[in-house]
Amino acid sequence: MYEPQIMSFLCKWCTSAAADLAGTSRIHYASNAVNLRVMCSSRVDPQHILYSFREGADGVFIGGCHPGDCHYVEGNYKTLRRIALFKKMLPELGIEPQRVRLEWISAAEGKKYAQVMDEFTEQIRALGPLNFNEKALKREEQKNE
Amino acid sequence: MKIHYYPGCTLKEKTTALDLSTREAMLRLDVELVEPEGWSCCGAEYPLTEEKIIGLAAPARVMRQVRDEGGDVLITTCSFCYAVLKRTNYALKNDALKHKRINAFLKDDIKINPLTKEKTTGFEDYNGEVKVLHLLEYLRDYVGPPKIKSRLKRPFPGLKIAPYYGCRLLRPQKELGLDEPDNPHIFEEFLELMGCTAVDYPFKQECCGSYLSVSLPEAATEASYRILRAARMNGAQAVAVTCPLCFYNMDKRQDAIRESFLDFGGLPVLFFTQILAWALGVDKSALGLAEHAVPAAHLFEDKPRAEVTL
Amino acid sequence: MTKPQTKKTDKRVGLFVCHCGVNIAGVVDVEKVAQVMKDYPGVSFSANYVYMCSDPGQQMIIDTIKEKKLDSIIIAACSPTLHEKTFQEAARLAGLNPYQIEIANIREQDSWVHTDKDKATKKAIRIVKGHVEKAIRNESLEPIKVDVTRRALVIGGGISGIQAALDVADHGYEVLLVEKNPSIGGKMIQLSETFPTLDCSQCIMTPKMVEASRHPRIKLLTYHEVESVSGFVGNFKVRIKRKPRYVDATLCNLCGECEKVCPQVVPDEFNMGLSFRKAVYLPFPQAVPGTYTLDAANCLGLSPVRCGKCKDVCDKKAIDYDMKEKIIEEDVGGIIIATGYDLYTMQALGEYGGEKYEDVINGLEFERILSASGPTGGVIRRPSDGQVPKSIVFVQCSGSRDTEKHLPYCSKICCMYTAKHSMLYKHRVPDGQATVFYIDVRTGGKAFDEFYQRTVEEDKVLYIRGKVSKIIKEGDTLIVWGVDTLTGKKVEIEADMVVLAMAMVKADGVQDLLKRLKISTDIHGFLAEAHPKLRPVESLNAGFFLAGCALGPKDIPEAVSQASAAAAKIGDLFSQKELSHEPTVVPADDEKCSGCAICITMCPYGARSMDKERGVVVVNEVLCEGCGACAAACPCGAAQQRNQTDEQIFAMVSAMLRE
Amino acid sequence: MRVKLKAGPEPRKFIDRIEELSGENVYACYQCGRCSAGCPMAAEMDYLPNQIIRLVQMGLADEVLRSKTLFLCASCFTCQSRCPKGIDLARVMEAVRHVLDPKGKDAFGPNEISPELARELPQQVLVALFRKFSK
Repeated sequence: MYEPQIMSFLCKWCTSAAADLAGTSRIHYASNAVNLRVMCSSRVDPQHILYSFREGADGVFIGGCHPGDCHYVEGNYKTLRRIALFKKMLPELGIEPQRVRLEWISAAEGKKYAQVMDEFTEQIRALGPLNFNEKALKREEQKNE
Repeated sequence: MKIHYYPGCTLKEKTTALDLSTREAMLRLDVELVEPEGWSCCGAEYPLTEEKIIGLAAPARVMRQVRDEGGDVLITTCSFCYAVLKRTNYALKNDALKHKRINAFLKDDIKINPLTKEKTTGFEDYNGEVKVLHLLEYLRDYVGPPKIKSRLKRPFPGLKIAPYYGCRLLRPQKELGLDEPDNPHIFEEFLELMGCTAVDYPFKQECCGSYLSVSLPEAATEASYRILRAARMNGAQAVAVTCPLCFYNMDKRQDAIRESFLDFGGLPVLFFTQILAWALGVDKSALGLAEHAVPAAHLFEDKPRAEVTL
Repeated sequence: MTKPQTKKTDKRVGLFVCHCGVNIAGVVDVEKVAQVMKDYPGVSFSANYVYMCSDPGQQMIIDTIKEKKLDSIIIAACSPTLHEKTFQEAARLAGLNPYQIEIANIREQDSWVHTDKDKATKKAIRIVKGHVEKAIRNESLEPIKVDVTRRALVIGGGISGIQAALDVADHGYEVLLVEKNPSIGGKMIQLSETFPTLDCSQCIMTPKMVEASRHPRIKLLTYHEVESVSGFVGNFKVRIKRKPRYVDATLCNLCGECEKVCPQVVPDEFNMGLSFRKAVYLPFPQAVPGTYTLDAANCLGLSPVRCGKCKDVCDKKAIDYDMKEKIIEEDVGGIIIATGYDLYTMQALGEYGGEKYEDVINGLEFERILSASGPTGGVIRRPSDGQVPKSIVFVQCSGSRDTEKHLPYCSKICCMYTAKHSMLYKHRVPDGQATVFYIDVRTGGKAFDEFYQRTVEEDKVLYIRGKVSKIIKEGDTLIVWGVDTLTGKKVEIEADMVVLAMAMVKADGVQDLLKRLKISTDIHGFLAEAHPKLRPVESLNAGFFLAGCALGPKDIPEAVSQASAAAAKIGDLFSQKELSHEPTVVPADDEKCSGCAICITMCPYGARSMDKERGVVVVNEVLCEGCGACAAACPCGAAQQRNQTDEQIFAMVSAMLRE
Repeated sequence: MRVKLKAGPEPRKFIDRIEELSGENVYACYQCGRCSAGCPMAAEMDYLPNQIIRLVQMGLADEVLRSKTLFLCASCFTCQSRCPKGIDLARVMEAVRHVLDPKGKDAFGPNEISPELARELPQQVLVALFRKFSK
């Protein structure tokens, strides 16, 4: 079976804590994602996401605190705006916007975190491999022709 | 100016006083009321369960007709019609599923021209484009108090009128949005504009018993009695209503009320449009005062204000 | 997109993989992880051990750092929230900078959530590789140090503010107590007797007020308002507006002659509008400071030509029509916000007629009627005609617990004060009928339920379980439409007076101030605590502490406890020689900064500003909390978060994704 | 009087059906009784509006379906407008009426109106009444 690669950026205060809670609660879920902990979801630059795709990710997940719960007052609103705009750009690059997912998962929502991980993994599995570099190459070729 | 107007069944047959006075009054304000072609009954009661969603088709069809005739506003006076039309419109605008299901019903409509026998099909979806307004709202927001004031020929100095809202004008607030259900003003403001004194009493938004006057007359009798009594206790000389059913319960059935409650001395019930029409100078004979069970004609005796001032 | 340089580093990185008994080793092949990583570029040492956090485990780390001369270490173990501090401490003992420690979470986020050993091991290797790349690029950092101004500001002079100010002052620090009204005292001084002990509120409150005014370390600023606060924890600059009182408090001897001659009569706020005062007035007899205030909004005109009567009669020449508004600036190190609450407006509940019917009043109005110093001298009389009411209906949850139109929360104290109200009424009008409509009676508190039971059993107050729908008036009598849900009967009760236990809401007029201070509030406008359980009197904004009903409805002892707790937190702050601040902030690189100022708009703390002369952004690192929102927004790469630079993130991503 | 509360899915089915038909969450009700306190028809009812909700919450379908209250509700929405939880009781009443035996007798049918009365009544009353109380 095709195993997609997922890069996760998790905010330290909520979603990473939720991932820890899923652990202490021993909730099993798909192992396709590797997590990179950031202080706030607003630290995630669209460049980081694009870079992840280039480095072989088939999907990128960003987890932050629920609106109103941001440790840094309103970082998650910035993330929301940024990611929403960024997703509009993705089709131009030949990337399905569904490959990027932003979720608010609080420190108490270990179960939700596990569910979202399973769900997102299946979603990416259904989309198939991204082959970002091959696609980019092909586009270059077409341009040259 | 021509504006779409939905009289509803009752006004056409039984409560012509409301219809006539509305038309006459509006003419004095330069508004000609036109009915949407081929309108049907609105259904009187807004269906409250998903199972009865078909009930929304008739009012939706009326509003679609208004839109297709180029109208953007539809006014009504009957509270029942108002509630059904406005709530249907709200549902079509805010509930995607209802929008889909109702338009699925309406899609198969066939309209036949009675003269040419020509068939029209393939109507466009109705999306709640028409604004449904109660006449009170139209007067306040579209005609405006300054214009109305300038046309008044016979205001009612000092006449004490108790405005009666009942249920259908105010509730549910989210869908109707006419006024605060427990602190309404629009009717009072209208009456003050007419030169009357609006009587404040605690029963203005209580139910008159509605259709229970048929299935359980005693209950409606008591409900209506409590309203009339409170209005009288607070000094009202008449109650003003907007709804033919409230009128029926409080005017036509006032004899029954008096039989059950011997302390009650009687109180005339008026349509707000009769007050409007009279104040604007409409002839008394066009007010339909003969329809009243409780005599009300004596309230329309004021000397006309000198017409030369206009 | 910048590609990370495969940094040629001579840094020596060590890796310690923990088994955590079978917790990790049962799923992840820890030996393999350590083995594979041995050959990873930059890794100088790699080992695994059964319990890294145990004493021998820590000793092993310390010894290895020294022996192998490691510059940076990675502990692959449990979540950093558990043992990051432990390992940082161990590394510090070995002479390593704590910011050179990386924790790779292979337990909570790997071995505990996956069952396939092969996959879990592969995932562990990816995680560890990522952290190695980060560690290679980690800088040694030192906490940022700042001085502390040992002087506190307390905003709000109610019981919470007074208590907080007294406690801070008793700790030995100076305090500024700012109150917007002419006197301190807040809502508590308006109360009659307090539940469940029935001590007289004024009797227990006035000594505190006097103490606050006489304390050598408390500077009382009544009739003042905080305008703005700048700076940061330990070093705030506060701008405070002095509102003109038009009476010199130091000269006024309370003779009251001015009041006698003043022709302007206005409703008295202290008595909730149930009586009248003059435009020049003493808010209440025990007011602190004891001075008259001239209320300019109601004065006939601040000029001897217009009226001038008060000025004429003042022997002490205390009245000064030329007094002007003034802004004063003060330096403080910590701030306590205790701005209190207000009652929900009765206008919002049209069906109860509170705005229309004079005898439908709120709980605070009834407190004034009960109070010996109130408008009726403590005799219970109704506002409309001064008659002693023979029947009072009390309506609990007026506006509270209503998710649909009003406030969804429980106002917490109404059950108790309604019991008190009905009890006091029965004490004073023994033949009167007291009826309470309630949904639930909530009496969690010391001696609370006993008090409530006494109200019912001894004072024979009729409690009816049901919510009132409407109140109407017939003649002089109010009729309350309720229900007794216990018998299933709709009830109508005649009442001479109705007391509504109105919901408690955010204080009127402080929301703007809070916005200016960037103090976060909850959706109801109450102050938001840093953590609802573990940091209940702290704001998320460092240096701000919270107390009293500004945080949400509560009773007096709870407000006082919070005030003392907030004061203790101030003491905690002021007892430090200097403050440390996390150094993982986001500086701006002069060389790269284009001066676009996007990062300034991203910063919620005002840490970034424009150096207009040089056209670049400068950062006050003490204010930066290190969220990194600016770093993500910077188009030039000039804003790089320390130890989480873009380069580090790119390198981690590459290492984590590549096989 | 004693009722036996059934365990298992049976009572739940009735509750689910009412919630589905009405679109209202009957469990949102915390039984303050405000609906009953303001109901203009409460005096005539065997069960007060809040008790109808309570019976639905408990899954006591038979009790609810036998209640006279269902045919006393005039859909005046007074309860809805003051309910602290925003429950539209008129919808719940309508849902329960819908659940009543669909083939059963009309609660109120055309035969119960004399021709003289019919001539006098406003049309809307008849339409509304039959919509509410007949099959």
